[in-house]
Amino acid sequence: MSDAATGRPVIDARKVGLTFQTADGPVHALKDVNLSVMKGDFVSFIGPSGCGKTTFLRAIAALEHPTEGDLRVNGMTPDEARKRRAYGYVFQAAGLYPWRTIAGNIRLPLEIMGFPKPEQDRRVKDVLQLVELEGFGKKYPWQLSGGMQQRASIARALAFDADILLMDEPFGALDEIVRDRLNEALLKLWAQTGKTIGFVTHSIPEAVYLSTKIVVMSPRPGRITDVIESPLPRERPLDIRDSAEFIAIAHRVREGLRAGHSYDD
Amino acid sequence: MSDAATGRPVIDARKVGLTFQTADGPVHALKDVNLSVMKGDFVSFIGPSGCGKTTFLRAIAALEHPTEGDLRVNGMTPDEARKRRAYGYVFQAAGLYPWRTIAGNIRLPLEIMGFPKPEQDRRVKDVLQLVELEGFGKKYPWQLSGGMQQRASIARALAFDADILLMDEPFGALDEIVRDRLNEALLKLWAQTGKTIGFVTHSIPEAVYLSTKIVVMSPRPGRITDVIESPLPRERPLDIRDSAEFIAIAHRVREGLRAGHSYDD
Amino acid sequence: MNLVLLALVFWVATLALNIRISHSRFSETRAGRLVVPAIFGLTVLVVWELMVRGLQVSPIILPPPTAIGARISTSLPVLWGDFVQTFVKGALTGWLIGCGAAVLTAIAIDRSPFLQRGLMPVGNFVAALPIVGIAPILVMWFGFDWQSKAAVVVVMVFFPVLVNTVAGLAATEAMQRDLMKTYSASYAQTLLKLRLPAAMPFIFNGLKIATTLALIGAIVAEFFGSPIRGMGFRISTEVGRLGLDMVWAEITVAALAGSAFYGVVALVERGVTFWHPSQRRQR
Amino acid sequence: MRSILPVLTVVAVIVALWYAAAVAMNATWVRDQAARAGTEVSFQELVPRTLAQDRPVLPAPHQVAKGLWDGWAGQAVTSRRSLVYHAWITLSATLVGFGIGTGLGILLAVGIIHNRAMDQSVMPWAIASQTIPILAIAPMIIVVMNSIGVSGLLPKAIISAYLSFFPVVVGMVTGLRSPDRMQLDLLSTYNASRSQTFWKLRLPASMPYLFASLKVGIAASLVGAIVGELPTGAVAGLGARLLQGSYYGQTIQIWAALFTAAIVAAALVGIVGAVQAVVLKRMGMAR
Amino acid sequence: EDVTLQLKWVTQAQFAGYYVAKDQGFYEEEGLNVTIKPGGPDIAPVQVLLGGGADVMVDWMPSALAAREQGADIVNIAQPFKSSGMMLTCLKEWGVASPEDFKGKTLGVWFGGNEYPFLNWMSKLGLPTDGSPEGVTVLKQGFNVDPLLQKQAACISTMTYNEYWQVIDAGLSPDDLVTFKYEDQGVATLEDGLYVMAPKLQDPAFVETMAKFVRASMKGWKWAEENPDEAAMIVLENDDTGAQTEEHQKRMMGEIAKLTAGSNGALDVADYQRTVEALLGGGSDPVISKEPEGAWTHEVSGKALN
Ligand SMILES: Nc1ncnc2c1ncn2[C@@H]1O[C@H](COP(=O)(O)OP(=O)(O)OP(=O)(O)O)[C@@H](O)[C@H]1O
Ligand SMILES: Nc1ncnc2c1ncn2[C@@H]1O[C@H](COP(=O)(O)OP(=O)(O)OP(=O)(O)O)[C@@H](O)[C@H]1O
Ligand SMILES: Cc1ncc(C[n+]2csc(CCO)c2C)c(N)n1
Ligand SMILES: [Mg+2]
Ligand SMILES: [Mg+2]
Repeated sequence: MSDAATGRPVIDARKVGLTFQTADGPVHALKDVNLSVMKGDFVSFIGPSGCGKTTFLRAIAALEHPTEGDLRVNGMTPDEARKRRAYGYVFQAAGLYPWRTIAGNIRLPLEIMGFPKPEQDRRVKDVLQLVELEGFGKKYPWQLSGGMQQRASIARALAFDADILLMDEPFGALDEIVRDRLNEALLKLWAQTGKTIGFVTHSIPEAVYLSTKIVVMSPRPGRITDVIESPLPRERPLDIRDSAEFIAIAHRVREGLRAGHSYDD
Repeated sequence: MSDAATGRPVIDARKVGLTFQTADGPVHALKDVNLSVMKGDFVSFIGPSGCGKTTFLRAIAALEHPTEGDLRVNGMTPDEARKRRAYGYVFQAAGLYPWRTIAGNIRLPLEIMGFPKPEQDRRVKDVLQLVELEGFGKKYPWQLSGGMQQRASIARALAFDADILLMDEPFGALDEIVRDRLNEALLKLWAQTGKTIGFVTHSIPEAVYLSTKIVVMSPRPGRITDVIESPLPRERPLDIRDSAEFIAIAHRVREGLRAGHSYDD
Repeated sequence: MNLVLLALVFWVATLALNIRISHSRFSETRAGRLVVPAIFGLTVLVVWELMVRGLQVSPIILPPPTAIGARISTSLPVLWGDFVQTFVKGALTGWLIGCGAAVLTAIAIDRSPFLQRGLMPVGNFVAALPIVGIAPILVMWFGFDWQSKAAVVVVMVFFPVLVNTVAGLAATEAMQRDLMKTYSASYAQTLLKLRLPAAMPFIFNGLKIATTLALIGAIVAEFFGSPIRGMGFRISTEVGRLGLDMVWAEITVAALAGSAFYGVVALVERGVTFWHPSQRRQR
Repeated sequence: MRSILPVLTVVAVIVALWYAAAVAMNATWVRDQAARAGTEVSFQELVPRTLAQDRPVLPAPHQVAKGLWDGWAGQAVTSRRSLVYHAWITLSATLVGFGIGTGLGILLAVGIIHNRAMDQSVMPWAIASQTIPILAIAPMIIVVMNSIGVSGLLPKAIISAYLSFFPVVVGMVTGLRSPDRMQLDLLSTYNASRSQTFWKLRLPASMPYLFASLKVGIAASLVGAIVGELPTGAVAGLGARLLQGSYYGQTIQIWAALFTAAIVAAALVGIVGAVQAVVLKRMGMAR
Repeated sequence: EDVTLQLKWVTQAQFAGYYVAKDQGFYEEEGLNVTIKPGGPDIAPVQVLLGGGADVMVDWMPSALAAREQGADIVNIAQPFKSSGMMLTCLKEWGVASPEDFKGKTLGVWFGGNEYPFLNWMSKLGLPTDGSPEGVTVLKQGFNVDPLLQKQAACISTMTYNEYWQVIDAGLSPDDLVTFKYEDQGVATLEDGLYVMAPKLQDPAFVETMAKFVRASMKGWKWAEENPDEAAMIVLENDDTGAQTEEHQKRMMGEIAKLTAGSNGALDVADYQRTVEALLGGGSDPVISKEPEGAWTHEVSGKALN
């Protein structure tokens, strides 16, 4: 991953602002957001509910359009990057298509990107295994538990090789054990592929464990209050979470979060 | 809360089993579940994804019907209890009605149960404040962030005085700080009203912090593997989480969870 | 021949113009939304005029728009009288009664599984009776004035609204229904607060289709006996007299009235089902 | 099978009401006749007479049943007096018309949701087209098509298509627009093409709307085919039977043709419903 | 040679002559291959003629003359019907004994070109047709006699050969009814005649064909007058709807024979003048506003009959 430090920024936000017009006045979801993410970075976004994490992720994926400032992805506009199929996106709600089976849902992006049939089957099988859903391929979404649906939607985003993986609270509905396992799996995948990952989470330990960069946000209007570069090595066993360094970073994140909240009151 | 120990069981499950018939064979979601919950108990359910927590909660609320065994609520069938409006239910997904504003969604159960208009307004205002959504009453669900929608759905369940509150991962999409605050608020509400609460969570600390009884489940088929009666006092400051007792219980829960998972493999 | 050529050129030109406009910023404005269909309509009229003149089509087969316009301007009182008779008295009354009855029936059917299994097939059957067959019978039963026209409209609009309402009432999500169950909401409450709102996009589908059917129904019924006013009466008698300009004048009124009717219902729909993805702004 | 009892119950109720109505509505005529002849009729005499008229205001169920039986089974199916023959003529135009109408309707809906120019210019005119009374322009369509040498099935099918395309357009536009934002956004992140979005999201999501529309559309098609038979000289088909029955005041013949039409329509709607059940089941949407 | 004939109404004994001529091979003898297209209430034969869907049509003179004024250049080439079969049939119990009693009553009238003689008659009687108490209320009558039977109207339009018998068939006796024939009221207009597009007559070959057609058709008519029952059966065979009954068609043929009797096919100019006068004097809303010119020709019938 030597290019991580040297490369040009993959995501480059300059004074980005985004305002929603609603019936009872404008909502400032983002304001003055500056951030640059290098290739191979693992960036976590953390912040109180409603502070604009989802909105920022959506803006990166060209699903929302900033009303102010400049946002570039690989030097292009997000829209151009999207056209090059740069993104894998895991939505906050599973959003599986009810008329497709789990396997069918995972196959969807593969069909769209024109993978050959045997390759599709292989990949579906692989990612189902990765998210521990072997044997559920033929079920429909409503026959699965909430956490299983969420895992299916993660599998869907992992099935193809997007350069940039954007994940909006992907592990929110999972128990600690599965979560730990998936955290490890994700780190492994990241190490193997050198993807750039944007990751929203509410779990401070998770953010610290996974990230090279932690972005703390605060609401009304949504801003970045702190960006923490993690000094942890890229190789991270689970028990790194007991190290003093880890605890120090976690503490700093918690303080940042608390500050955002007090501002809120 | 003196009646908590003496009263008859509010929820009484005896050898309850529940099997879903699906196109590719039966799914045993619950098997041989025995549990009795006393009035005023705070019961947490914890277990790997897909182990039947939601299904059990739904069975209690008469949304699913056990295919085996006997399930009683207040000595009645769940259906009868439902007809007496015994339940407040928070679903795993927010499930707000898109044609109603947030305030309108919260008002829904109040309208149905025939609260007078000024009382409705007062309650809507109170619970909006409780879940920290003041000022968002007039917004529509799709204008809110994921966590805000979840809080709105909690507010909806708290707006009326159900004896039994069933909450399916209510705080899953919230950050630590809000989560702590809502945990405290929930405990206070529980202490004041003597409700019986069934609570699904994936967070071991949350389960231990809130509950008088922790039910650990394991999947395929969904069973109860451990029921832990909490020795913690009912009055719980946040820093009780650093006590040795707390850590001991958390450890036992974690072991139970891990066992469920290993069985899974 | 030259006129025909001119017509083709004009057509291509306005087509290009419209595509330009609809891709421009201007089409987002209120005026822009009116201009595009207006240009399209104007194109149809001009091409029609030029073709009729260029190919020397007899006015008894198809009169040019200018002749129709002239006829409209000289016959306003007659057209107004016909409009009141057919649209206001016949179509509107029938539409209200028919749609109301269909929604109520759908609810009744939905309420009782017994009725659903018993009434739905029979209802399908009755509602599938073709108007041209029913109209004479209803004229025989309800007399030749507007009451029989309203009755025909009732029968005609009933089925589309029924089918759509039944589909709509079934269109709630499981979780939405479960929520109502936990409140132990009564049937009426579930209906009022969940199923009807959720059914609205479907119901409005039916109501919109019904607006156009109502007008057709009222007009067609007049072919089978009527007093000596009404749009259908005028059309059928003027066809016999070869007063094709008058026929088209009535058709124009019908089209305007029908589109306005549809527009009003669509506007109400927009207000009622603002929450449905099809009504929220699409990209 | 569970529906047999309810259907029979409903039918029994309707038949009973029908008999009552037949007696009530036909009684005036019997009384008038008696008055003209200067006699009185008792109720016992009245009832059988009201149920056995040649030209009743409302024929009794058994009269219609007999008319249907004669029409369906009493003749060779190729006979001009056979309702099977006429029903087939109408049905063939209906099916062709429904095919054209549905195809056109779906195409228009697809165009409308994909192309702003079409959305803004076609919809108002599609609406206007439906407010034109079909009975008024059906003759013109027939005349025009005749003069370019097209006659027979096609003109009727076109009128039938004219009536059936509209419900399909309206339903499909709503249906194709029904996917919610997240479902669309997902495909957007894949940079799915418009056609992929259409086939993989919009079309499946529109299915409930499509089938509701198809049921309305196929019933409308039948009406269109019947209307189209009137200005072709009413030579054959159920429309011709209806019209001829109407000219000669043969109420029973009208009702028999009407019921045949309704049976055909109900069967067609039923077939669409069956297809719907199968499709939705295969899509995992039938619960 | 191919000839297409557009009828004004559905297949019935009213058009027996043409069906007979086809069935008995009279057309074939003349070397013609004739297609007969039935009409109906939704068909304006003039439109079909103008659209090129037919070479010759059967129409009533009032609507033909009205069409001429609208710019349709059509010409009467033969007139098989001598007398008018139109009448008003009233229920006695409404108290209608003479035209004076119409005042305040509801009368059923056929429109679509058939209303002109009626309007003319009413204006002669000085009765406004606007529904005022001093006048009459006009009901646009549908395709059958229901308004009389359902007592929605005191009188309805009937043809001697068709609707009148339907009233009788419905169970009313002639004693219950009063009839007013247009012939007797002096407002009769010419009914079924043969018309073609005027410009086509410039072509001598077309005139020749039409002459053959008229000759064969008249032969058919005369055969039908002599053999009414057989003629009715021929009509019945040609009815594709299978809706006509033998009894009704035989009776109709009997009545039709009375109307065609006395015509050799050539238009009687006196009858024509009477019709034109009746239509010109149509009251406030005359059917035709000026004396028509060139609305008929003896060229064809003359050729045919010699
Ligand atoms: N479509 C919209 N219209 C109007 N306001 C919106 C819309 N989407 C989001 N918002 C507002 O923008 C703000 C930020 O929302 P966002 O979804 O980005 O929050 P978030 O940080 O993801 O929160 P959470 O952790 O709860 O998911 C919120 O106040 C929300 O109400
Ligand atoms: N409607 C259904 N049809 C078929 N199978 C179902 C249905 N609902 C749930 N299941 C199955 O029952 C099992 C238990 O599901 P349940 O939703 O109760 O899990 P859970 O413990 O709530 O999991 P999670 O933490 O992921 O929400 C799962 O294997 C699921 O696939
Ligand atoms: C619209 C309409 N026009 C005329 C008649 C009456 N009619 C029956 S037979 C016949 C003779 C035609 O040559 C006529 C005029 C009708 N019923 N409906
Ligand atoms: Mg979010
Ligand atoms: Mg669950």
